[in-house]
Amino acid sequence: MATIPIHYGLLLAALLFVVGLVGVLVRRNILFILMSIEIMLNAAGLAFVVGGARWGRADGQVMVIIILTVAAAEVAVGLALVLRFHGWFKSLDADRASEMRG
Amino acid sequence: MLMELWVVPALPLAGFCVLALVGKRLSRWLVAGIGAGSVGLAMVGAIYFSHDFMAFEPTGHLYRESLWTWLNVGGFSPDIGLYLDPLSVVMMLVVTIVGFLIHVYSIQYMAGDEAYSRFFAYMNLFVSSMLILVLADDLLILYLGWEGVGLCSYLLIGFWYQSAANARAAIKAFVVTRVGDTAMAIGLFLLFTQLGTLDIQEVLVRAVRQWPVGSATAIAAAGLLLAGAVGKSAQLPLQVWLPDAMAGPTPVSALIHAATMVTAGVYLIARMHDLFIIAPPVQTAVAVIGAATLVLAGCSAMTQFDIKRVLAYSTISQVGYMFLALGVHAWSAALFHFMTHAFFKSLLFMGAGAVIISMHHEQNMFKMGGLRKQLPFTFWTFLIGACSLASLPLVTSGFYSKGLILWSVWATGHPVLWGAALLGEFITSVYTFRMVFLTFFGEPKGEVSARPGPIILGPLVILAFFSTVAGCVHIPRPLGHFRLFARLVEQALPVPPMQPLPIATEVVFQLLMQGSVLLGVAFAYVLFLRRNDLVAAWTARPAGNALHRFWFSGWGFDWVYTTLLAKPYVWFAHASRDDAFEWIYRGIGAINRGLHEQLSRTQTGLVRWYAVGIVIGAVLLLGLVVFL
Amino acid sequence: MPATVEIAVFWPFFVYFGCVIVLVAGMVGVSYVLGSRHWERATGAPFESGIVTTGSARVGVPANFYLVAMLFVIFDLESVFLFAWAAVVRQVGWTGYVGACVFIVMMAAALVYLWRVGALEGR
Amino acid sequence: MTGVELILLLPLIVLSGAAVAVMLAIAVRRNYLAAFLLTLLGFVLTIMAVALSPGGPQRNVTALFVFDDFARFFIGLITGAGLFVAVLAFDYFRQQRGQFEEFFIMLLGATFGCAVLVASRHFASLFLGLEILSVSLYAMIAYSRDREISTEAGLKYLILAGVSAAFLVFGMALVYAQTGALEFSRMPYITASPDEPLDIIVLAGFGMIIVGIGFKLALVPFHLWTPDVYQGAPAPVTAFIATASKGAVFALLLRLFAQTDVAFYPPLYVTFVILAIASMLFGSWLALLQNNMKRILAYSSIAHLGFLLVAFMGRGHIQSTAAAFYLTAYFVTTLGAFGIVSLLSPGERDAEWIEDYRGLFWRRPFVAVVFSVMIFSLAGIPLTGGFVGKVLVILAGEQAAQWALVVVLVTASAISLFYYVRVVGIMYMPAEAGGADRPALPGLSLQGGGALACLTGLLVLLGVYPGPFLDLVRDMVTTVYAGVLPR
Repeated sequence: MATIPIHYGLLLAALLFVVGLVGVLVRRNILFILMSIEIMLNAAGLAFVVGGARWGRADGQVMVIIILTVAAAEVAVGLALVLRFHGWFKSLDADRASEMRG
Repeated sequence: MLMELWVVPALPLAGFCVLALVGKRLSRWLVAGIGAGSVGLAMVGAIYFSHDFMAFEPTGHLYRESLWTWLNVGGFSPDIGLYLDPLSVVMMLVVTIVGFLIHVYSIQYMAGDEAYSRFFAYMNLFVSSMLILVLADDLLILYLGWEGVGLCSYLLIGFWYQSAANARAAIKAFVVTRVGDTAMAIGLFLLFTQLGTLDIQEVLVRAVRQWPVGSATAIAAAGLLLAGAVGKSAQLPLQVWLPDAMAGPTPVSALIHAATMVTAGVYLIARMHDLFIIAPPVQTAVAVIGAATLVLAGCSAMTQFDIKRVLAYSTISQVGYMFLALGVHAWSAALFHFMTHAFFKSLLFMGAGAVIISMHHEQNMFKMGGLRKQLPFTFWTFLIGACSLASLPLVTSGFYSKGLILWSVWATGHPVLWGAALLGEFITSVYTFRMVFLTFFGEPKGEVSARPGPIILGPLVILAFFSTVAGCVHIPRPLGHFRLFARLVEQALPVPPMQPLPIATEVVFQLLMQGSVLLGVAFAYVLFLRRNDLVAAWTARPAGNALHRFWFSGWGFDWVYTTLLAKPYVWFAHASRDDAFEWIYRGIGAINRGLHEQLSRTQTGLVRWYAVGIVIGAVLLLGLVVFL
Repeated sequence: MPATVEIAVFWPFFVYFGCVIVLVAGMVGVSYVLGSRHWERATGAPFESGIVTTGSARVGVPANFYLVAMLFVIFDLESVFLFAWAAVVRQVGWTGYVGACVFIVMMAAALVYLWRVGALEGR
Repeated sequence: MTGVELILLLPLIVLSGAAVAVMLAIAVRRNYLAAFLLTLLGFVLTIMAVALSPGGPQRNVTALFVFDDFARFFIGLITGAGLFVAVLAFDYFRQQRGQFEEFFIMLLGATFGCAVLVASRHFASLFLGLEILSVSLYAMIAYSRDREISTEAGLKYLILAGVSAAFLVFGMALVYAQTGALEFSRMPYITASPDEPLDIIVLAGFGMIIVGIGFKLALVPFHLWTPDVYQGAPAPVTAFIATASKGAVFALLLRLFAQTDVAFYPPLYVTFVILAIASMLFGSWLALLQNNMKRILAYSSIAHLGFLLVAFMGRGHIQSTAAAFYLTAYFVTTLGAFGIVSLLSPGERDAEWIEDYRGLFWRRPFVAVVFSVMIFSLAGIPLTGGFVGKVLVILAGEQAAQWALVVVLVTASAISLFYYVRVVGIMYMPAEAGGADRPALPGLSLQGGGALACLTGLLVLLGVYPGPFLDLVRDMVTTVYAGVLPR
C-alpha cells in the first residue's frame, strides 16, 4: 500500500504547530490562548502519530494519549485560573495582567 | 596522648557562635558562663596538651594534627592542620591562661553593660582567632587567624560605637594594621609563587634550600612579613594605632596588649625565624626597629596623663624589647619576655581598670592620688605589676626576662643597641613609678565611688602571683643558672650565637641594669612625689614645653602621617575627582546601569510579549542549530 | 520512502472532500436564494413549538458549571487509559490488572475527595 | 515487575501514596496541622526509601525509569527541598485566611513530578514528570487567593509553560519520527561518528527540546517569566520553583546529554555557550538596581543557572561533579534566602521589598545573619558552599578550556557583587530610617528557625569541609555515565 511520505506528515504537524503559536501570540483572549496551546500540543501529537506510523510501533500513539491527558489536566487548571482571573480583572484580556514588570 | 588538639581553638569559637546567635536571649550569668567557661575549658585543654607534649616528647619535638583537606581539585589541596611545638605551646598557654583570667575579670567589670553577650562573643572570637594563629601549620590558616584578630580588635576597640571618637579609633587601628597586613599578604603571595607551598615547615625548608643567605628574594619576603609584624605589634613606624586603641573597654585593652594582638608579630617572626636568618639586613632591621621603638615609646609614656595611655606606650616599648631580642637572634629571650609581659601587663591593665571604675571612669592620673589607702588590694597587686614592668631586681619576673634580653644583646655583640635598651630600662622605671606615685600616693584628689568586687580582684591576685614567680623558669648564670624555659624553647628555635663571656661580666651588666632601674625609681620619686614643682617649672620653659608636647603626642607621628600622607592623599583624591580614570569607572558604572535599564524594559509584564521572547529565542536557536 | 507522491491512490478522499463542499455550499446557497427576506416582530419567535426566548443568550453561568465541566473533562480523559488497558488485557496479565486497579483506586480516591469537599453539589 | 524493581520504585510510590493519603485525610476531616504532619511523614519516608534503596549504576525499572545513584541523589535532594518548603509553607499560610490543606497535595505532587523527571530514561516519563510538576505548580503559584499578583503569576506561568511544553514535546516527536527512539539510551550516540553530519530534523528536534528545558531553567532568552512568577507566587512556592523544579530539570539535562552526547555536537555546543553567556550577563544586569527582593533573587537565579551551564560545558567527570556540587550549594542557599522571605512575610503581603529589610539586623539579628550567610554564598564569598561551588565550576570551565565562559563568569560575579552587597548593607543600616508602613514582623517559629539554622550549618559545612560530600558527588556522577560508550 502506498503511503504518504513522512515529511508531509511532519510538515502538516509543523504547520499546525505554527498556527497554534501564532494564535498564542496574536489573540488577547485568554481562552483563545489556551486553545492555541492545545493546538500546539495536538500538533506534537500528530507528529508522534506520523513517527509511530513510520516505525510501525505503538509507542507513538501511547505518547498521544499521554499528551491528551496532560493537556486536559492543564486545561482544567487553566480554566480555574481563568475564572479567578476574571474575578480579579473583570476581563479575559491577557494584556491586563501586567501588574508586575521591570 | 596528644590528640584532638583542635578543641582548644574550637571551644572559644563555639562560645562565640552560641553567644552571637542566641546570646540576647540568655541570662547574664549564662552568658558569662559560656563566655568565660569556653575559654576556661580551652585553658584546661591547653594545659593538658602542654603537659602531654612535655611528658611524652614527641619525635622531633613537634606534633602535627591534620584535620581535613579543604577541597581537592585540580592539584589545589590546602590541608587544614594544627602544629604544636614548644613555641606554640608557650603561646597557647599564655593566650588561654591570660585570656581566661581577663574573661573572668570582665564578668564583673562589664556587668553593667547593655551589650553583655556581644562583648563576650567578640572576646571569645578574639581568643579563638589568636589560638588559630598560633596553632596553624599553614600560612593560609595563620593568615586567617591574623585577619580574625584584626577584625576582633576593630570590633572591640569600637565596642562603644555610639561615640564617634571610639569608632574613629577602631577605624584607625584597622586601617593602620591593614597597611602591614597588605604587605604581609604580598609576602605570602611571594612565598607561594617562589616556593610553591604555604605549609610553614615546608616553606622554611625550601627557603633555606633555595635561597642563599642575603639573597634579594629572601630579603623581600622577610621584609614584607616584617611589615606585617610591625603593623600588628605596633612597632615603628606603624605604632600610632595602639594608644588610640584605649577607646575600647579596659579588658579589651588587657587582651590586646597582653595575650592576643600585639604579640602576633613577635610570634610571626619567631615562627618564620629561618627565613629571617637568611635575610640578615631584615634581621638587623628588626633589632633596630625594636630598639628605636622602645626608647621613643618610653619617652612618650613619661608625658601622658591618661593612665591607660601610659600603659599603651609601655606596651609598645616592651614589645620593642621583644623585637630587639628577635633581631639579635635571642629567640628564647623574646618569648620569655612575651610570657612575663603578658602576665604583668594584663595585671596592670586590669588594675588600672579597677582604679578607673572606682573613680567614676576617671582616667586622668592627675585627678587621682592617694588611692593606696582606699584601694589597698588593687594597690598591692598593681605595685607588683609595676615592679615587674620596671624589672626591679630578684623578685619580679620582668627582671629575669628583660635581664636576659639585655645580656643577649650585649653577648651577641650589639653595644649600641644595648645602650638603647639600658636607656629604655631607665625610662621604663621612670614612667612606671610616675604612674604608681601619681595614682596611689600623694593627696587624694578624687572620690572613690565603688570598690572592685572579688571577681575583679581574683584574677589580679593570680596574675600578681604569676608576675612574681614566672621569672623562675629561667635564672641567669650569676644567680644559679637554671635554663628550663630556654631549653624548652630551643627545641624549636635555634640557640642564640652568644660569645662565651665570663660570669663576672654578666654580673657587672646585671648591676648596671639594676642601677639604671633604681635610678629611674629614685628619679620618679623625686620628680613626681617630692618636688612636683620641678617638673612644672621645667615644662613652663619653652624648650621643655615643646619637648613635653612633642613626646606627649607620641613624637608627632600622627601629625607627620596626617600632613605627609593623609592630607596630600585627601587633596589628591579631591583633585583627581574628575580625572580620566574616574571617567572610566563612572563609564563602567553607567554602562551597567544603562544595560540594566534597557534590559528591564524587556520585562513588560505582558504575557504575550514573554511568549514572543520564547519564540524569538526559539527561532534564533533553531536557525543557529540548523544552519551552523 | 518514495519521494514521488501517488496522488491517484488518494483520489476518493478528494472526491469526498469535494462532495462535502458542494453539498454544504448548495444547502446554504439554495436557502439564501429561496428564503424570504422580511423582518417583523414575530419572525424570530418559535412558531407553535418551543419556548419564547427571554433575555439574551449571554448570561453569566455560575462558576460551578465550569467546575463540573472541568471535572468531566478530567475523568473522561483518564478513562482513556482504561481503554488502552482493555485492548491488551490478556497480554499484560496480572501485572496490568494490578496496575489498572491501582489506577482505579486512585480515581476513586479523587472522587471521594471531590464528593467530600462538596465539588459535586450542583448549587 | 519484580520485587527488586518495586523496592527501587519505592520513593516514587511513597511520594504519590503520600499525596493520595493527604487527599483522603482532607476528605475525612479537614485539619491543617494533620495535613502538614502527614506531608512531613511522606517526605521523611521518601528520604528513608531513597537511603535504603540499593544503589549502583544502571538500575533500570521498566523502559521508563532508572534508579541509579544519580537518580537517588537528586531524588533525595529534591525531597529534602520539598521538606523545607513544607515547613516554610506551614508557617506562611497559617497567617492567611482560607483553606490551605490542599497545598500540601500539590507540593507532594510537584515533588513527585520532579522525582519522576530525574529518574526518567524515556521521553514519556520525561514529559509526564515535567507536566505533573507544571500542573501542580500552576495551582501552587496562584494559591494566595486574596492576592491579585498571585493569580496573574499563575496565569502567566500556565500560558508560557504550556507553550514551552508544546515546544518540548514537538521536539521529542521530531526526534522520535526520525530515529524511532524514545529511550535516551537508544538514541544515536551522536559524536560517535563526528564526521557524519546529524540529520537536520533530529537537530531541530533537540533544538526544540532545549527550548522547553531552557524555559524551565529560565535561561536567557527564555527567562522573561521568571521575575513575575517569582514575585507573584507565595514565597515558599518561589523557593520550590527556584530549587526543586530547576534542579530536577537540570539533572534531567545532565542525564539526557550524558547519554546522548548531543550537547557536544558543534552547533548545539555553540548554542549552549551562548545561552550560558547570555544568562550570566543578563541575569546580573537585570538584578542590578532592582528593589524587589524576590525579583533580585529571580534575576540572580538566572545568572546562577548560567554558571551551572559553564560546568555543564565539559564532558569529563570533573564538570559533572562541579555541576552537582554547585547545584546542591545553590539549593541550600536559595531555600534559605526564600525561606527568610517567607518567614518574614506577614499575612497581608510578602516581605519582598528591599526596604522591608532595612535595619533587619537590629530587629532580628539571627535572621539577618543567616540571610547574610546565604547572600555571601550566592555571591561566592569564601567559607560558604557557594564559594567552593564557584571554584569547582571555574576549574571545570578551565579544564574544558572554555576561557570565554570563565571570563564571563568572573565578570558576571563581579557585577552581581554589587546587588548582593547592597542587600547585606541595607540589613545593617539603622532601622529608624525606614518607612512607616513597614508591617510588623511575624514571630519566628521553632521549626522555621530550626530549618534556617540547619540550612546555615549545611552551607558552612559545605564551604569549610566539603571533602566527604565531594567524594559522594563524584561517585554519584559516575553512575550516570554507566552504559554509555567509553570516551
